[in-house]
Amino acid sequence: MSQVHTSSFTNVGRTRFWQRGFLASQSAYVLAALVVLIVVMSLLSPNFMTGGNISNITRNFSFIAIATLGITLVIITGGIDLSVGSTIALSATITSLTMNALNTAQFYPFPGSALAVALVAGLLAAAAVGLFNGLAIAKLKLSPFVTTLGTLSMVRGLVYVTTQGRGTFPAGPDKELFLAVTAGKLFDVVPVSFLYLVICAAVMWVALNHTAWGKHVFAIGSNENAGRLTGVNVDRVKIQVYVLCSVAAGINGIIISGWLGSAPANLATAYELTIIAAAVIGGANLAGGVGGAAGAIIGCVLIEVIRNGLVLARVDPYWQQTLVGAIIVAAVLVDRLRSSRNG
Amino acid sequence: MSQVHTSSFTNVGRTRFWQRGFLASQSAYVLAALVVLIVVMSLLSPNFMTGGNISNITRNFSFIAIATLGITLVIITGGIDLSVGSTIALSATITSLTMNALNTAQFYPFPGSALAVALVAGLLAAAAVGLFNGLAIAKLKLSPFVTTLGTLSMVRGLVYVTTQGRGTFPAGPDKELFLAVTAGKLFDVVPVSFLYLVICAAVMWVALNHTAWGKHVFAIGSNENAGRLTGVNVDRVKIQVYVLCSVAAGINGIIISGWLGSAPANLATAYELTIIAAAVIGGANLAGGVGGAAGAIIGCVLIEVIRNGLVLARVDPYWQQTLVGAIIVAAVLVDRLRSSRNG
Amino acid sequence: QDTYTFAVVPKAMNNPFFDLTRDGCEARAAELGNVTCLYIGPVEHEATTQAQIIEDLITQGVDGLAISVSDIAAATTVIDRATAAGIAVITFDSDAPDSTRTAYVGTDNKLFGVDLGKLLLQVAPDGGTYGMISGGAAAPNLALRVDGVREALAGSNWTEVPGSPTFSNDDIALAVQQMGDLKTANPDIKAIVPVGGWPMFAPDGWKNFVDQYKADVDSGALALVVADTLPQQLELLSEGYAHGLVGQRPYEMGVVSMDTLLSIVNGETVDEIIYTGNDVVTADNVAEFLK
Amino acid sequence: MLALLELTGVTKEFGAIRALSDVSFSVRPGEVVGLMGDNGAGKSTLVKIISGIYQPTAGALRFAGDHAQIHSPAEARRLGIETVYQDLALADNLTAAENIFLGRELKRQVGPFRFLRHADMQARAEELFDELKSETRAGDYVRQMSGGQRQAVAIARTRLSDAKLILMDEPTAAISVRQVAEVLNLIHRLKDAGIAVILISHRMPDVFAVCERVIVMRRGTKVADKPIAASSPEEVTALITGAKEAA
Amino acid sequence: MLALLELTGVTKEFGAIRALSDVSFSVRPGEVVGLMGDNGAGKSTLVKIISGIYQPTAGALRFAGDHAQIHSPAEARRLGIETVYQDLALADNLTAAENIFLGRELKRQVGPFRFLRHADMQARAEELFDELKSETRAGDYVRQMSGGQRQAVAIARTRLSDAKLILMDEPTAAISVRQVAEVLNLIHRLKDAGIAVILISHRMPDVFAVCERVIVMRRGTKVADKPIAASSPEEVTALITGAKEAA
Ligand SMILES: Nc1ncnc2c1ncn2[C@@H]1O[C@H](COP(=O)(O)OP(=O)(O)OP(=O)(O)O)[C@@H](O)[C@H]1O
Ligand SMILES: Nc1ncnc2c1ncn2[C@@H]1O[C@H](COP(=O)(O)OP(=O)(O)OP(=O)(O)O)[C@@H](O)[C@H]1O
Ligand SMILES: [Mg+2]
Ligand SMILES: [Mg+2]
Repeated sequence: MSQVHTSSFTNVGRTRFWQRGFLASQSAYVLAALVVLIVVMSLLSPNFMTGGNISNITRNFSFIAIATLGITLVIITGGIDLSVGSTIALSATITSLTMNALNTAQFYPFPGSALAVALVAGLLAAAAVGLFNGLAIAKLKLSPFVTTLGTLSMVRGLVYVTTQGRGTFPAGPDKELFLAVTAGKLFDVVPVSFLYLVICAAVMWVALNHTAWGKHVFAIGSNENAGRLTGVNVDRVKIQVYVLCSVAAGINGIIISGWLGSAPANLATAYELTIIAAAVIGGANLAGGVGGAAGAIIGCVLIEVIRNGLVLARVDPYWQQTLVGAIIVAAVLVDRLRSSRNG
Repeated sequence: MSQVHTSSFTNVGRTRFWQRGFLASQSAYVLAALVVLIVVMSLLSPNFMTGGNISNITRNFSFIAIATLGITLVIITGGIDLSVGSTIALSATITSLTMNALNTAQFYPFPGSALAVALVAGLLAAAAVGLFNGLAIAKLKLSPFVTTLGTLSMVRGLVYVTTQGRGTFPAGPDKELFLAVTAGKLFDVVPVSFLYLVICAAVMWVALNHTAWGKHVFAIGSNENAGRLTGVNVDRVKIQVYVLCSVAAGINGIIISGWLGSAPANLATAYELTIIAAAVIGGANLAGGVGGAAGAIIGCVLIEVIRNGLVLARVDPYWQQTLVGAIIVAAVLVDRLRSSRNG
Repeated sequence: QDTYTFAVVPKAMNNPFFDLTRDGCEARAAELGNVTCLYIGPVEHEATTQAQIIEDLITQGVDGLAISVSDIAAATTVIDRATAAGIAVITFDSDAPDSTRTAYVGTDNKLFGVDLGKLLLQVAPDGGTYGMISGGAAAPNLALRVDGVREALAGSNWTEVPGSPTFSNDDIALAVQQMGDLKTANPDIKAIVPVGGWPMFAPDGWKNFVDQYKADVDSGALALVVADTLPQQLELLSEGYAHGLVGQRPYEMGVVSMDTLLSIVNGETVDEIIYTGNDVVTADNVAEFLK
Repeated sequence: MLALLELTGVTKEFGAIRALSDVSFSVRPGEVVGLMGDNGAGKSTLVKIISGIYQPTAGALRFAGDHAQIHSPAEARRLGIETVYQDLALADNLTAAENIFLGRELKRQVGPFRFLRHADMQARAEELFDELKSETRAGDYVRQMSGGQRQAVAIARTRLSDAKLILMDEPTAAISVRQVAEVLNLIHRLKDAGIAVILISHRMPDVFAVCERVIVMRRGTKVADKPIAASSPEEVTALITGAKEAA
Repeated sequence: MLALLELTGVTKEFGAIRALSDVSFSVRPGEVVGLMGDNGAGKSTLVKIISGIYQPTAGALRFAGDHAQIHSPAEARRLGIETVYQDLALADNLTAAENIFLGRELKRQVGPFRFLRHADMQARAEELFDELKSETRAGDYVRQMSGGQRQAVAIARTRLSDAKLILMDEPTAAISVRQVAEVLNLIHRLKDAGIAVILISHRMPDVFAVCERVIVMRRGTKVADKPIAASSPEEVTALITGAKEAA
């Protein structure tokens, strides 16, 4: 895409392969750090590289990875969304409540219908949060941080209100189906949640790199004003991005609650910081204009590998939190390597 | 300070009083919103305007207000500090541990000596966190968000490690003195913590508006590069700002633990978001270059009035969280009024 | 006849455990007629917020307070302020023994831990290695339970694995993940003892975990002894997904708290320590708890 | 001939600053008008009002006979008004080619989806730079470009659509001798194609080389509006500095 | 006379782009040197190396006889090198006066503390703008200033200290006719005061009006370095565009 038209420029050399594209990005360097970490972890604990554990890790990071993809979009536009944790809980709760309500109402025209309605309800609830955020930020020009901090609190409050703080459990005729599509495993190995993640990431990659919309997302993050002046519908793109982010969080909420078989009211409390950390570690820049799907996933894997690895390495639990923090800082430190090499 | 030299400009009118200075700032508009809120709250609950409750409110917002002053400095430079909550816990813990250790060691050369040593130890521990943040951000050029997210986790982990998760409480010969200087009341009315706040705010106001250092803080936030190019020692100012922020959090930690008579290991968990929200509501701009001491305090008062008022009005606790979120968004919405009036 | 407002302050309102206390308190208040039960606390577990809410309640002039103490020293300070203001104060679920509270209503947490340990010995007398899952590292009652389990198992063939207990911070999803982590890190672990019900609050997550080791669980080679007896836990137990539960009686705590506070404001003397007792549930007696 | 753009009594205030007071003028299709004035005279503010960024405090605009108001830059673009902004309005994290095509990317329909034609855009951008004789590489990120290269990108951007009016706010400020000549050439070609141009520049010779008419602003008011032929650089300079009151 | 600034074999690479290759020249005290070249020729890169923003990939600098390297802009300022950057380097949220005095504020000692002398700085800034005949208000925030007003602030900044060398990267790009004359006047005065100036400009007449010597860059290399008297605008243009290889 950024093939340099060198023919006529005597002062332009060839860009070496490591100086461009993915290999020159923060994501690549963090990936390298991740590989090192995995090697260290497997040396520290013989159980790290077992099939069961890899499957656990895969499932665990899929839980937050789709939301991380969504928030990466928001971060690319220079925004932030602190309400993802609450949105995860909301969509899980609404899905579960809808399944219960349909069950009570004996609504079941055909197999899967209750589940379909419930999923739509859960995702619509999540989308509504995104729409609120997007409208407030794009139209009323409120600060994304404060707006989404407000929704963080509002949405969590609503979850408590609707369930009286108790949380809910999915139930009804489609419960087995619900568990299968959320917590099941493909060929008994690959968690389906991982499959969803791969699909979402692929779609996002194409959208960001090969559609006008993607360019607009980057343009807004790098100079919102320039976007506006060149006729980009900045407000619409921003609203879309916040809605997508909330829907992504909603998908994650449904997946988590399917796996848990429960939608506790405090589900995903404080996950927003982890999710944002994953996106930023993966190379998204909070100043806007930089980020990508691959990086988001790498960030999530890194955080989960640290968590899982420390437990497996039987590190004193009091020390774990300290180490997680230290390794997060170390992971972004490798990015300095890149900047100093690529000038 | 920005008196316009109009004499020779035919196209420049007089700036009306509401178009300049404090009255044209977000802080002023949020202050107006606060006044409205106070009126509403006192109508809703007869206990709101009682002396005891006003004293409670004053004390409660002082608990986070000094840290908010500190984080406002960081935000003005365009940075962020997520580790304040953990730092509050750290300084409280270290102070308390030191008092206990001196007590055990029977170190007590003169009255107040144990307290003095303990306070210095607690504040030094906090300053160390700030120094770490500042060095990583200014010298290694790491992202403030990730760095301080890392310290959030590391410092909290250390608090757990040092106390084995149990927390500590201040003890020893100076315990009474400790309680008096942190939780006491001046003339039996004004909480001393409020006095500290007023002093800190006044110093900050002078520093920001009447010293070169303050101008440098603003310059870094509005164009770091310009600061660097004009010979401002950007790195040093940044480090100072992060250290000050951590020390401010440390002071708050000591005050809170004095009032509680305890330093639980989970003290101030998740306070960072409230503190940042207070700063932003009070007019600090996360993009950098804007903010002030008065705004920070107004933001803290607003958040505490909401919390306290809802409890007193006996609003269903499950709705409280929702309302707090909504009011936060509404408070920044009034700022739109300002922008649309002042063009 | 005077009417009274008694506030019940839980550690965290997002914990379903306290919902039962609230239910008990409200039911009892309705029966008594002249008592209002005000259930309010911090949404998340944090000592300062709890103390601030108690201060607000003092300002409001409630007649009695029942507090599940978040941090002993912090609560002691504020409880002393409440009693100084002439308010009747008791603690429930989690105590602050050195404060001026009149009584404690709740579980004997040490004994609760000992019961958990004894139940493990009963379920799997052969011993082996075991791991525990706890909630917040700062919670004193959980620390007592952990001590109780260790005490009951001291001298037996059970040894604790390193890295135990893990702290789930009351995060249900994390607690289930930690079940898996414990088993993966210690493939030959013979028992897991969560000292709170967190992982089982996610019934399918729990089932997912157990299903991976179903044979071991069925044969008793992996013993699962868990704290708390919420309905979904009892279901799981009856379906063979656990070996035993030790339950507290949160509903009772709510009821007894109201009674105790009413007695205090009426000037009667009450016992300082009122244990509400534990329920030990195994496959044998689960049916009677389920109904 | 009917006026393409007509401003009547346009005033713009920013708080106490009256950046424009009561400015009226009109531009015919295919006319090249020079807009001159001291720094802070209000030229850029005028451009921003015409291109829909600011709404005037008072006064009205007519474009192509109707449209009393232009509400947004997107609307201005739709009406056929293209602008080279003084601050260039480039997205630093996109390449030159991506910036040029921002908001009107070339796309290929694949089923229901429309994907970017990267290579075509790249090629077209290179063509445009060649046309301007500019040493700007279409695939470079704008972030790392020199001042003149950035300006070339902003100018190239206006070449994509069939505009009716092109506003150029100091388009030659940062570019080198050779490209200045090309830009002036370009303006001549635009005029021949019937496209009106408003050129803001501090370079007297350039204005006198391509414009038919010159409008001079001073502290927010229009002090002169006359054909180039009837004026002289000296007179314009005097008007700009205020040595001469009006003409 | 000893050279004030001496560059030998300076090369700067950004990844694959070689912005400067093997550039050597020297500047004597009080000399006014014009630096010309096409867009992207490497002029600004050269300025940034002299003012300590970039470190050269290869080559050495000598200033006032010693100092092989200038490590930071602060160091350059200490050595007596002042710069008007092409992108101006202004802090938008400060006023014009505050920007001018940024990094060397006027202070009043009160006990152990030193407080700003707001009024004095304001007054001095107004003086500087008057001197430049610029319509810039010292108390206005830079954020709301016109392009030319911003440039005036950047130029005024260099007037505060006793510099030995002033680098001006297109200082007249955005300012109006009258102030251009003032800036050229200023350069004359600087020269008379023994201060050396490197002037980068795309405006041939300006360079020929004030410079004694002109250096022409083309794609990162120096293609000419000769006294103004021995050259002509036509020759320089040919050198810039590459029509003439070297001189
Ligand atoms: N930080 C950077 N990273 C990569 N390339 C750069 C960077 N800075 C400059 N360049 C490239 O180096 C070359 C020289 O740029 P420079 O800014 O020195 O040009 P210039 O002579 O000042 O041009 P102008 O007259 O347009 O200001 C250009 O091709 C530019 O794209
Ligand atoms: N957003 C704004 N807020 C306040 N004042 C403004 C704003 N924009 C412009 N101004 C003021 O309006 C006046 C006109 O500015 P404008 O940018 O139109 O000048 P200009 O004629 O383009 O000057 P230049 O030749 O320097 O580009 C100036 O005094 C400027 O300070
Ligand atoms: Mg302008
Ligand atoms: Mg340049």
